[in-house]
Amino acid sequence: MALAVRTLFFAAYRDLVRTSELPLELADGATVADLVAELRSRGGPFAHLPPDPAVAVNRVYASASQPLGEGDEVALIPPVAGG
Amino acid sequence: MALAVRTLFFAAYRDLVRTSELPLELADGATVADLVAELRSRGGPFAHLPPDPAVAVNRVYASASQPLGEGDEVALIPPVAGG
Amino acid sequence: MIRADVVRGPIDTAEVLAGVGDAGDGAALLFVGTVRNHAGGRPVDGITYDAYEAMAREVLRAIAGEAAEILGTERVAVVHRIGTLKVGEVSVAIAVSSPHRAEAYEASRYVIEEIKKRLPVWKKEHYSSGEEAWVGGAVPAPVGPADHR
Amino acid sequence: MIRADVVRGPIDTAEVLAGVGDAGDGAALLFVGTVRNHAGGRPVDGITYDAYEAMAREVLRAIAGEAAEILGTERVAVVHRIGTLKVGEVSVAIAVSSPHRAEAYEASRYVIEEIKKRLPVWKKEHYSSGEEAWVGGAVPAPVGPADHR
Repeated sequence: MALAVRTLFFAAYRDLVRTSELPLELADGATVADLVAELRSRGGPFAHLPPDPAVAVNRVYASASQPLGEGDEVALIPPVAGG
Repeated sequence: MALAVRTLFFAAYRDLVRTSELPLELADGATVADLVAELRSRGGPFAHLPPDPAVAVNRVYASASQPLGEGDEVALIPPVAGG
Repeated sequence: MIRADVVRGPIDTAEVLAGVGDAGDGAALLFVGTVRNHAGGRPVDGITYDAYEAMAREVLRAIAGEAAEILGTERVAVVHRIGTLKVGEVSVAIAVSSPHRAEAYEASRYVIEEIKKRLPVWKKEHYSSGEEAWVGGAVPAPVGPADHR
Repeated sequence: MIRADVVRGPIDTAEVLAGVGDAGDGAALLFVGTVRNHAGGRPVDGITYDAYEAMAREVLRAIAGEAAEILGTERVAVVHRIGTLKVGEVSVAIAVSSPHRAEAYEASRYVIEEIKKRLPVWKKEHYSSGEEAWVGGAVPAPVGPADHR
């Protein structure tokens, strides 16, 4: 079984990987940490993503161990600087 | 020797004694406490002034023991409620 | 640049705030005190503020100066209105501007707390019942401004 | 009555403040964040704010709701601007209104501190030298809004 998710990139991460969105297929039961590992394993600029970035799943901050679901919107969140 | 001062009344104190200003002659060396005692001894509404009100001498808050000088502007200050 | 005023007409809060602005700062804070429609459970129509005006100006200037020390900038403006105000009208506006928001909050709060403690201003509440009364407040301590810090 | 907006155009701070007003309150507080003309010792011409817009709206709404609990009233408005801003332009406005000034100060401060901690917004500084860089900030913790209290 496979799991399709949308991965979103913002600010410094978007500039790094040169895209704002990437569809990914992950193994069933994959977690946030698995997604990050999968991204980094693509090599090139993706290898420069941090190993434990802040991540939001469906617009809520998630821990690395959170399991992903079909169709989830997974955003890699660089250090924030609003205000 | 005598000492001439101006005494000012505001808000509830002015309503009480029915004047906003009163010239007073005090003995040389008189203090803030002496002035208050003198006022209260006049009787009538003046007797209802508190025995230890906040007092400003020349627009600066003063202690009861502060000596007064010729021409001082002495204000009896009811509890303040600005803002 | 420090502004400390006692005025008899309406206060333009936007103008008070604009007066402290500076392109080198990043944080500005405006406190606005207004006349409430109730006090101690009683409906209120308005308030008359009385003041020992000459002294109030001096005390307000001292408070603003002390706030500027907290703030680390001279960008402090405080305006207190006296006279008769209706419900919802602005009685006091305090604006501060600083590169540092922590100091902005601290300085702004300092000004309103010191006003309540030592500004020689009094208020008479006009109740909807037709009655009116002077409101009891704080008893100022017999010390110079510097000792208030 | 709680307002939480992410906008692309200029923020009218007076309008944000007016929106929270209430005749039953006595204290209103407006925080205004503006673009500074310097950062880390370097002259700055402007800032571009980027955002994860859908999430930013939700987080801002959550923060405003938490502030309303501190405040004890629903009279909270917070507006954050995104896009490219020049020096002196308003990036964020926070207005609160309460019968109690202590709560007003606490709630206002809460909103700006939480924005800095967890609002998914980023800024790229445009230096007068022509260079530009994303500004590093806070790493949001993986917890729900309720745990932020």
